[in-house]
Amino acid sequence: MPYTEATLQLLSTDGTLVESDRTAEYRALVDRLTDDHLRLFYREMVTTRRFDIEAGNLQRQGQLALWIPSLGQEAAQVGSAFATRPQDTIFPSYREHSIARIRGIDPIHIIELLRGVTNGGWNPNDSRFRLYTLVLGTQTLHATGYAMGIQFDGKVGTGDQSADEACIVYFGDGSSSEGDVNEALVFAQSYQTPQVFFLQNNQYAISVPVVRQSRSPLYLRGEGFGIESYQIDGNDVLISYAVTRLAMDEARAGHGPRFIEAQTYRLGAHTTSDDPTKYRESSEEDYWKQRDPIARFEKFLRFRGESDSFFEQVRQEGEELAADIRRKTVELTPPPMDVIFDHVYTDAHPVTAAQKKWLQEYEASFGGQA
Amino acid sequence: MPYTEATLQLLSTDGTLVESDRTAEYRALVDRLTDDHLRLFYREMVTTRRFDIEAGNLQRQGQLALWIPSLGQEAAQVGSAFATRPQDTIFPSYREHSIARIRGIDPIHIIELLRGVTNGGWNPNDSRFRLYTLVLGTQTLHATGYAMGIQFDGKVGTGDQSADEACIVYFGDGSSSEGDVNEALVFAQSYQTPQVFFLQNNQYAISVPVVRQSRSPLYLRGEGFGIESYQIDGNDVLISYAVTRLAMDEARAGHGPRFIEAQTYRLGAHTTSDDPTKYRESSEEDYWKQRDPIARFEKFLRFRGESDSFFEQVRQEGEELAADIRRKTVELTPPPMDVIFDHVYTDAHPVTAAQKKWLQEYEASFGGQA
Amino acid sequence: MTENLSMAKAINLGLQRAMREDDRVILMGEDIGTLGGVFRVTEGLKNEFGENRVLDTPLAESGIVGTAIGMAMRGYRPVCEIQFDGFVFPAFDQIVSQLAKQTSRHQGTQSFPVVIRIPYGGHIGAVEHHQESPEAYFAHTAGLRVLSPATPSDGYHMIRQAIQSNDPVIFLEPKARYWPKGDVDFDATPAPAHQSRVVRTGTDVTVVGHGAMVAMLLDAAEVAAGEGISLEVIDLRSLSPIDYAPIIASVEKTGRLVVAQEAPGQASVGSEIAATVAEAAYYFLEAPVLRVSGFDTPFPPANLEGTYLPDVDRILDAVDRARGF
Amino acid sequence: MTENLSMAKAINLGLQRAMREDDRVILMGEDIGTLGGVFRVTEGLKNEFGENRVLDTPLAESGIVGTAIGMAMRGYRPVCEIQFDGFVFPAFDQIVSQLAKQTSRHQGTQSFPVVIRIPYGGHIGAVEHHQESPEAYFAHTAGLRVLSPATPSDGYHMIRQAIQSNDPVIFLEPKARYWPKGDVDFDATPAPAHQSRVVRTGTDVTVVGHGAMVAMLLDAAEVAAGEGISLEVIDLRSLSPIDYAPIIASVEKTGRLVVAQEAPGQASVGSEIAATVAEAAYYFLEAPVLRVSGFDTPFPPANLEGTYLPDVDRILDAVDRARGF
Ligand SMILES: Cc1ncc(C[n+]2csc(CCOP(=O)(O)OP(=O)(O)O)c2C)c(N)n1
Ligand SMILES: Cc1ncc(C[n+]2csc(CCOP(=O)(O)OP(=O)(O)O)c2C)c(N)n1
Ligand SMILES: [Mg+2]
Ligand SMILES: [Mg+2]
Repeated sequence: MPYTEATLQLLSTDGTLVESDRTAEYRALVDRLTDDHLRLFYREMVTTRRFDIEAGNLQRQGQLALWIPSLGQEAAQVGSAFATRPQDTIFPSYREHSIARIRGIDPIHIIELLRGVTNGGWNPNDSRFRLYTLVLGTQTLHATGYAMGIQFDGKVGTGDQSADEACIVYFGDGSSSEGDVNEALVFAQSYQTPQVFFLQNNQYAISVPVVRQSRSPLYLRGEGFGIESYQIDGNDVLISYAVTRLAMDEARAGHGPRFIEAQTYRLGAHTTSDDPTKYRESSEEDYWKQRDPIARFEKFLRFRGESDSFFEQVRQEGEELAADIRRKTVELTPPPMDVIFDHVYTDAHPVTAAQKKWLQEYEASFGGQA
Repeated sequence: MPYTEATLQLLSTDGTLVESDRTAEYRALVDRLTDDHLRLFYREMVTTRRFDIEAGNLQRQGQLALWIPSLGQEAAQVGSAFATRPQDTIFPSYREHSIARIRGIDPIHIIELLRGVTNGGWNPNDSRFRLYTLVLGTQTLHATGYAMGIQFDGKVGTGDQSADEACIVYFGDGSSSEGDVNEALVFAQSYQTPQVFFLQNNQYAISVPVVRQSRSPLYLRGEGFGIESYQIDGNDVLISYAVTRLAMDEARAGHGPRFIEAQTYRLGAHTTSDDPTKYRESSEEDYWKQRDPIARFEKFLRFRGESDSFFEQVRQEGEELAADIRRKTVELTPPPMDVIFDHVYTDAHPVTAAQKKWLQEYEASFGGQA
Repeated sequence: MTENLSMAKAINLGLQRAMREDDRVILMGEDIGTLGGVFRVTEGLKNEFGENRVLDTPLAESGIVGTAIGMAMRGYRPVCEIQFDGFVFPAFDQIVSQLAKQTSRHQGTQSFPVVIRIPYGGHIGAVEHHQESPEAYFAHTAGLRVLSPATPSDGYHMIRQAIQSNDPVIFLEPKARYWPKGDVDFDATPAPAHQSRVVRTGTDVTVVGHGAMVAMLLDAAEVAAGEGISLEVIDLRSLSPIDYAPIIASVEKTGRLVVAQEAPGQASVGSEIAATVAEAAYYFLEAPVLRVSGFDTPFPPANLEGTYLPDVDRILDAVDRARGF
Repeated sequence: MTENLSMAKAINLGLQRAMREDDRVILMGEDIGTLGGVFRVTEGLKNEFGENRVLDTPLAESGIVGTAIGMAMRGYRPVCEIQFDGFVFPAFDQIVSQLAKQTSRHQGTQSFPVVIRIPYGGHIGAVEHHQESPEAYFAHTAGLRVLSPATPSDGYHMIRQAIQSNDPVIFLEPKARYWPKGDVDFDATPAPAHQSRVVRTGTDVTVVGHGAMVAMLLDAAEVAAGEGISLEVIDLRSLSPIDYAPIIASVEKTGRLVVAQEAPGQASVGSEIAATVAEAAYYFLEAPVLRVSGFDTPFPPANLEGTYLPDVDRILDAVDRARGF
């Protein structure tokens, strides 16, 4: 089982808070959250899941080439995302849909990426949510370099947490084996960058179980690089929030990088191209379904007295989001062909200019026949 | 200071044996060594150092393009090399001259490499000492793959240590930052390969002190990957022998990989192109000179009653080796131009064949004019 | 025996036969075991040969190729799968600095029969890094052989030849051709893998290409034939070395050559062919060698791949221009 | 002000000036700080600018380029040093899949002004991996610019232009030309970096090359002149994009072109030039474009580099062959 002695947890599977000395400082942070905060956590998890399901449907209906669901990983993502401050920069992998939304990105832009309309999708300097990165692990180095830039700017450790910055980078259990991730840990520890490494251990890299990447817990990897590391129950939105919150505060304060391994589970397929029945047992899926991050948090909120109408309202929001996405998706049009050439370089470039011109003239030459 | 609480040592700087519970099992191994063994350790260290000095001289006299000295690292190398069995395979970096000699390679072949006569130098299948590798860290993956091959062959964990095999790979503190080394650790732990990672931490990667690679001890890196790891006093030939010996035995027995960090020091320049006064203090060099692996072991042998005539004999052997190398070096001739083309491919290849023929005819066309 | 198969299945059977014939053949890669690979090319092989011969590796491409090199040193013949074209670059150092140079470095004491299979090329509407054609990088690298089958039959036979080769082989599998079926004669004696092949004879213009481009060239030849233009189509099959004899023989007849490829044109395999044929067939060419390539840009979003990749029209446009000289 | 300097010193001063003018310029690499780089190109800069602007990095090339990309995202202009040509490949994925594609991926929202300096090429008698010419890999990669100065003056000005460029630049420094001195006019207005340049006019045959090959071509021209043959020598300066106008203008005059490079010939920059000029100057060429390259083999042991690398004789042999058509 993925949970170890070291796994930090605040919210048990049945939705009750777990008391423990080891988690007292995290509990204190959570106790400071208002009802509105907690509702927000819930709302983001639920609406993202609804969005995810809709996107999967759209794919099956031929509207998308592919969909990459985040189903099951909502707590790890939503909790950690809310732990960042607006000035912090987020480097996602390719599954952090809820975080994109939290950072104000209309998820239609994610749809655009997976529909093949764009290779980017949004302005990462506006949202401080960088672009999705498909070559596994490469973004960890970008995050480290960015964090070094924060240091050059003197925006770390000034004592003013509202001005200081840090960044957080997401990657998977499979990706942790890539050389780049390890080099990012080396650089981060060497330069003591203001940065959190957030490993979503969803137990699989496509079909390959995490044990193939490592027979020992992955949070120890961070320790080995001399980085303070934590293993958390990634299906507990509260611990994800609290541990990330403290780690980001430490990073911002100039105390160097932190590493968090969130134990979670990819409840669905790797992508819509994937068939998980080929490589995993339904008993395992059942085990994890009982640990569903949303169900657990809903129980918690209900214990706290949250009303049916709230849950109904959130459900409704999810439906609206899904409808909105569906409408926007079918309205999407292919990009103009200039996208091939424009912005390949920032400065003028003779080859792309000439090829763009050639293509325009070539296409125009069909004008009469079309 | 590079030594930590964890550093294993048997022989103190003053040449006396250190008693400690923690090192008892290593001490037992050393106690089993005969006088002849110990003399061999000494002989290999001294003659290699003499060879190293001669090669440096040859470089200064224009006989070599470059020399890469192993000065100061003899104990780490000689001790660990004698810990292997003949059936084990050694993957060197580019500084393991004593190990090459122990594996029966005439060091003139190393000279050939650094003179630019060859890119290889010996038949690694004869010596089970693989070729020097200049792209840092890449050999760690080759060693892991080789060790996987040992597993496929069923030559591990049969209970017969005289038939089972393992391999050992050498790399530096700087190289430990390369992605490849970390991927090698991932594969090794994942497949539980029969293999020892031997990190010679000589405190520098050319001019860069090890603290730039890691602020925390490097043996912990191995631990983080779930590999049992040791830090040893790399200037103590006895602990190098003993810890490696046990680690190799464990590997051969099928108990998976081991990781050894040997704290040592590059007493001279990185290569003959390098000027260490640019980046390090003489006080630091003095500190390490007092920890010279050879002086220490000589004291130990003298305490044990080794006679002057032995030391004189070894000195003499060193002189002979130096003279032999000098003579062979000046006799070296450039390789035939066929070396450019032959063996680029194993099977026949039209392009190299045609280019070889072209060059032969082209060179022949100057025949009349020369 | 002859069967009508997809190339994916043909390569699967080629791998299976190679593994049955030689137990030193080891498959390794991401998701190739239990899952059978994301394109199912290794389906069933782990079941037949076990996890010591079909390795689901950790997720690290340099690790895959680097350990394969070590296995070759131990006498094995590893066949690595890189999941998609765009993911071969983390392994580039091990391929270029190690695999490609090892044989020469060892001067006859050790061979490196490592095959690296890479599904490549466009036409599948996929996201970034999943539609690239990286062959130029490998064709430029001495010490490698580079093959690309265009048909199920070549898929079956050439993967076996690649595995039998004692040299490192980059084996580029055109994704767009994984599923169309074709006849595979399992008992045929295949042509040597490095030979290019005339797949349609013609008299007016020679057109050459490889991988998925071959089917496109054949389509173009069909359209051209309707317009009374006769194209001779050559399937390169081997991108390094390139077998120029049939190309030059063809150009001696047609006087005109168009080279088509999906990869960006600059410093590419297409450049190499154009330069070499312009020199070798200097007295026969009646027009410059024209090249049709992907544009010199990153592979665009999938919606634009039809515009980015050479198609029948762009090939025929070049044919027309060649005829215009 | 004009000074007589080595290229190593000229680039050093170019870096210094760039860093003084723009404090977002950051140098990073192995041994570039305290030591000043193994070729001393960054000597003194850490002293002047401090360790936050001249970074001795951990020993990891992918890490260097990957973090440089992140710094660029933060608005910095990193200049990375790769210690030797043969050690750029561990960074290849970050260069090809990330750096080269980021600008396009960002569609105008972010520039990537990252310079990667690489000492390259042979003639220094060094061990394996220290004498290579990897330019084809970069010239093939859309999204990169590739520059190579051949003189101290270009060293000084082109490194500044590379840093000023808002695009990723692979800056190839010919090691063989690090030490010969030449005049550098610090106040001159340099030609745009992407322009090729006629460095010796002639009438019989055009010869083009880059980096260390330019001096070789000039030597060849001198020898040829003694034999009554007039060579026009062109220094490419930019390998991507290539500025063909002066080359084609020259070929229109001479009718003959020889392209020389140290790199292996297959699918190389030389192939690209030969193919393009054969097409663009079709009506003017009186002979095929001939290429003189390193052989298609790994770089041999240093004792054989004189045989491996194109030299004056091999260039003149090609010139003779071109004239023979
Ligand atoms: C360098 C690289 N290799 C392979 C792939 C293909 N691939 C895409 S996702 C994936 C599995 C990733 O697993 P993990 O890092 O655990 O992330 P998860 O998908 O589980 O979130 C693979 C192999 C890739 N995108 N990049
Ligand atoms: C991939 C790579 N990058 C850079 C170099 C250049 N280089 C040669 S030795 C060296 C330092 C190596 O340091 P370390 O690993 O500690 O080994 P040591 O030389 O100290 O034995 C460097 C940077 C190289 N050979 N390979
Ligand atoms: Mg995963
Ligand atoms: Mg070192």
